[in-house]
Amino acid sequence: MSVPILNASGCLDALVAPDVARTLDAFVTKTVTLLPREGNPPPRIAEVEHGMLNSIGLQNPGIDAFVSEALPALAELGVPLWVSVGGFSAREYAHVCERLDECEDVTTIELNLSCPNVEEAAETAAEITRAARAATSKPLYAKLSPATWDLAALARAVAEAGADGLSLVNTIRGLALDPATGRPVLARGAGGYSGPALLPIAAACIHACAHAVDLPIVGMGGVASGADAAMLVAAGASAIAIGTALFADPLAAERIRAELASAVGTPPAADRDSRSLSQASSA
Amino acid sequence: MSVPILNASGCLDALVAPDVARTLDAFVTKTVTLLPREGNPPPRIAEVEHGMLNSIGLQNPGIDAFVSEALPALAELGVPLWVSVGGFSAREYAHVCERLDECEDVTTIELNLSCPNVEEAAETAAEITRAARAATSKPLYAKLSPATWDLAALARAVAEAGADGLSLVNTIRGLALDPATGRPVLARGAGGYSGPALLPIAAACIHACAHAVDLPIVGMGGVASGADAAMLVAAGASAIAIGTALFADPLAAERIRAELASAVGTPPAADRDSRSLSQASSA
Amino acid sequence: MEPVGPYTLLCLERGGLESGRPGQFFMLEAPGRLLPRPMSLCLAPPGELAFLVEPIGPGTRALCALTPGDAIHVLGPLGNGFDLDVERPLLVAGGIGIAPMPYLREALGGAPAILGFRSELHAEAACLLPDAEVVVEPELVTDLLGEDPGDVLACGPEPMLEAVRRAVPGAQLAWEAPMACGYGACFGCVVELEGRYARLCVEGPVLR
Amino acid sequence: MEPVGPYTLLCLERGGLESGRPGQFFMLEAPGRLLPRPMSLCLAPPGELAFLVEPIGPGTRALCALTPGDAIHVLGPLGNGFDLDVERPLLVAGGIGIAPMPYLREALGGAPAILGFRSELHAEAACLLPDAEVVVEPELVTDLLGEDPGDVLACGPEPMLEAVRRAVPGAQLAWEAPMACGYGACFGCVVELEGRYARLCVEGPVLR
Ligand SMILES: Cc1cc2nc3c(=O)[nH]c(=O)nc-3n(C[C@H](O)[C@H](O)[C@H](O)COP(=O)(O)OP(=O)(O)OC[C@H]3O[C@@H](n4cnc5c(N)ncnc54)[C@H](O)[C@@H]3O)c2cc1C
Ligand SMILES: Cc1cc2nc3c(=O)[nH]c(=O)nc-3n(C[C@H](O)[C@H](O)[C@H](O)COP(=O)(O)OP(=O)(O)OC[C@H]3O[C@@H](n4cnc5c(N)ncnc54)[C@H](O)[C@@H]3O)c2cc1C
Ligand SMILES: Cc1cc2nc3c(=O)[nH]c(=O)nc-3n(C[C@H](O)[C@H](O)[C@H](O)COP(=O)(O)O)c2cc1C
Ligand SMILES: Cc1cc2nc3c(=O)[nH]c(=O)nc-3n(C[C@H](O)[C@H](O)[C@H](O)COP(=O)(O)O)c2cc1C
Ligand code: FES
Ligand code: FES
Repeated sequence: MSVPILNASGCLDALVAPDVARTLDAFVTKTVTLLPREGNPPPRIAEVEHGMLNSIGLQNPGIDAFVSEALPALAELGVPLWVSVGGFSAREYAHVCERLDECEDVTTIELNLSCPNVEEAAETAAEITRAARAATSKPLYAKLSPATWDLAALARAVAEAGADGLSLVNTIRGLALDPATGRPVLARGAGGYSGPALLPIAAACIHACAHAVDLPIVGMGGVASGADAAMLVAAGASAIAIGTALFADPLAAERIRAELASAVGTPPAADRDSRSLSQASSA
Repeated sequence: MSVPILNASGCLDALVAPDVARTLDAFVTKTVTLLPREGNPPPRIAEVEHGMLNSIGLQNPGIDAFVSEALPALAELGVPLWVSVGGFSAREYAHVCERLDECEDVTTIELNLSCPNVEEAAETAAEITRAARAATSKPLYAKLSPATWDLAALARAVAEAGADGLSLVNTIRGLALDPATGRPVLARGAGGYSGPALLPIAAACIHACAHAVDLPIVGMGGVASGADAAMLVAAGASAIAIGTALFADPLAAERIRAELASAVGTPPAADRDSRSLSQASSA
Repeated sequence: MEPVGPYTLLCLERGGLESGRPGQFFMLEAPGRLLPRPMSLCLAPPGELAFLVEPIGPGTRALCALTPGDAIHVLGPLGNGFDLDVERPLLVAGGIGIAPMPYLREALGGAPAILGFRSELHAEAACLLPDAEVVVEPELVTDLLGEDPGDVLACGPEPMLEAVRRAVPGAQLAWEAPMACGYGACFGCVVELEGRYARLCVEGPVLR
Repeated sequence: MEPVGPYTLLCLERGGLESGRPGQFFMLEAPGRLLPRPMSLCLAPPGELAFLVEPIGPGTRALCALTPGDAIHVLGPLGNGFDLDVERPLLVAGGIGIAPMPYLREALGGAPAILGFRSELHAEAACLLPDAEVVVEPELVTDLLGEDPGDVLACGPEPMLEAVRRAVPGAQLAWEAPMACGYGACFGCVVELEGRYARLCVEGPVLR
């Protein structure tokens, strides 16, 4: 099975780890907003039993610095470039898309319509997609949240508004409390829940949308093995993005690609390329 | 810590397992609808890595048979009785609530506004709550879905419509595919995802609603230990319901009550009262 | 822990548990898995309960990987077993369907048996039921039933049970279904029975 | 695997890994946990990498429970270590902050050290740094710094590092923060640095 493998937005910095970025069929940037953002105060991450929580809060340099500083360096990687775009109003999304529309090196724009860690725009996902559509002729992927009662209807609405594809799914809101104090572990309170626990949720979302609209789908949420990736492909994804799994294994994309190619659905744990106590080596 | 412990709706049949029901501070029935329902075809359940999926589809005898046959038998258990009510329109909910309003043995009505396994009513949760409110003076708990973008707003709406409490959370839609065939394991396709993976999601929902409305909250979703229960209480729940954990351990309520009382947040695995290979015994 | 052909015989100390009626089952904790797994009682030596387990997935593999001294949760006996009030019992089993037969034969004070397996390796499990007639695919147990097989008590894969039912309409058949709880709590294990969905763990697993 | 007071010294075969500069860290897979855990290199004997681990939570407990022959993923060396170009080095460590010091002292060709611990049991770890001055709470490492402590290189709990910074403004300090990736991917490990949030794994862990 040959399926394009991307990183999930916010889960890789290609400029710090170019070798990792080169293992991907396309690199997706962390979400870029109109203005620079420092993001949320730490602690921003917490491991929970079956996944992790994050409340990064879209820390990014803003579209101006992104275009003038990051983009030229990213272009040199020789990896197709997707830019994730966020905002706090349809106008902001449109402004950022307009800027990116002029950038030759950007192959695709992913609209982050679903970050659980910031206040959201008042407009609907479809309205934002429509505004972005008017601002750029680049391929537009709408990234949606699993915390949506009728996701198929939302998928139809963003398709109607001009999306060329869907990215499914973003994190879902989760909370961890310190057992000793009863207070949230993350400074912001709740965060976005990602990792293994998300896989069946992602599969259901992809399945529902694949039946509702005729758009390509980048599937993500808890993918850590070829078997996981194959599951999302069977659910209807035509490409796979890897997020949380990259933290423990920067070479996850290559490993998962190999596992998919060998097409044997072995369970994740058995697939791990690991080092013995008597043989540590760098990943 | 002394917290009332209930079963989660659909996760215990008190007539088949009366001793288990007597371990609870209140017994919650499986959701009852106006007309009898056979439910969805099997397979209806599947274990996944961090939880399980079900697509029971509200199999129940309908309100008439429930009131004439099940209710008298349930009343004899001597356990406070909550009846979960479902429907396919606000009128149906109201009809069922009206019938239950006459039943002395029913202490509380829980409105299941969030079953992922059946087609839902066209009305909003608030409209259904309002119709139910008009039909009964019994305490009304609104059971909501975590697949809701702005759950705090929904909580305010059902509070406004007359709900006396909230039950948080129902399952979230999940899908498992057979790796060999790529086809859904459950006959209906997707199902409701419950169990450990749900805990941080439930905590976030409870936390958000506890800050939004001044209503008591029955917390549920992945609770399997005293530490899990304490987490949902810290998030804002005033009572706890146990679902999936009852399947592996029918005495989970007593165990969790004891763990809460000893107030030491030990991890679930260590808490299990288990039998050694050289000492099997009935739970 | 004893291999029996490709299966594993798992012996647990009985503690306070009853052994129940043949055909009843127990829910066994499968270490590392969320849900317990239903297993028919295979043998009930004094002070013990023994289960024959076929490792076909994560739960049964975890059970087969138990080592002496390990502790697991056990719940049971559950469900309705075989009706032992029969005149001319004939035990019929396919594959892992042999599991309840040793305990059943003991309770009946002996009975003839026909066993079917999909390979010679699987057929090694026939040692649990000495003197049984054994067939290996492509031969089928139903090929040996004959005209008047008597009171058939059967356990095995669905197609086998369907074939036995066609051949012997009154046979007692022990069915399987995925189960989450085993004690009527989840409504997950339903089978169609006279036009309605019945919980196999409550109304079965032995059905006529 | 060797206990050192309440800590465990974990020795891994080095394979193809570099040992890096003192103060750099490695991400170690913690068996059974989703995310790896950052650990400073403690010692680099030929062919090995040794880490000193304090079991304070699920990840560090899993690491301390490793047994010889177990295999774990290791990524590193990562981050920025200590600047070794100093004239009068003085090592200052509190608690598990002793971890990077043995390798640091070796790289410096020796240096005086002040170690603080919260109990006599913890202080047993001082054996990793012979000849160091050792204080146990309520006495604090800063009590021993004196007027002109030289070029301080420190590692320890946040309050200790803050106190050292106040006492010795130019000190090199090795900080900690929860890390998901350790290589700049997640933006989870930020600390406030000159009014902005900087990734500690990229710009640290050693900061001035
Ligand atoms: C009343 C009863 C008694 C049983 N007694 C025994 C016994 O004595 N020995 C024994 O080895 N097994 C017995 N089983 C079957 C056993 O419970 C299942 O094989 C086991 O639950 C599978 O779990 P798993 O995690 O290993 O595999 P899973 O991953 O759950 O399943 C592997 C494959 O088997 C299928 N499957 C799973 N459960 C069942 C089922 N119950 N029926 C049919 N197909 C299924 C799945 O669809 C999948 O394709 C019994 C089942 C029931 C209901
Ligand atoms: C660059 C770096 C180098 C490190 N070197 C070592 C080392 O050599 N030896 C060693 O034992 N530890 C070291 N640590 C700390 C170690 O990584 C953490 O103790 C570990 O990740 C905790 O994981 P856990 O699952 O055991 O506990 P958790 O459950 O994650 O944490 C237990 C408690 O410690 C707190 N905590 C978790 N991580 C950190 C952290 N990084 N800083 C401060 N508090 C934290 C949590 O909030 C919680 O209260 C280092 C950390 C960093 C960032
Ligand atoms: C630390 C972290 C930061 C993330 N940042 C972003 C982001 O900036 N924009 C975005 O669209 N999604 C972001 N996500 C969500 C991921 O892109 C992905 O949708 C989600 O994590 C599910 O995939 P996974 O389970 O493989 O991680 C982030 C996730 C994590 C864990
Ligand atoms: C098998 C099964 C059946 C369920 N049936 C119902 C139901 O009839 N009505 C309802 O409101 N919730 C139903 N639920 C949802 C539970 O009440 C509960 O909200 C959910 O499972 C989360 O809790 P848990 O993780 O402890 O199981 C069902 C859940 C399961 C697993
Ligand atoms: S297995 Fe739960 S009702 Fe039968
Ligand atoms: S730990 Fe991920 S960016 Fe530093």
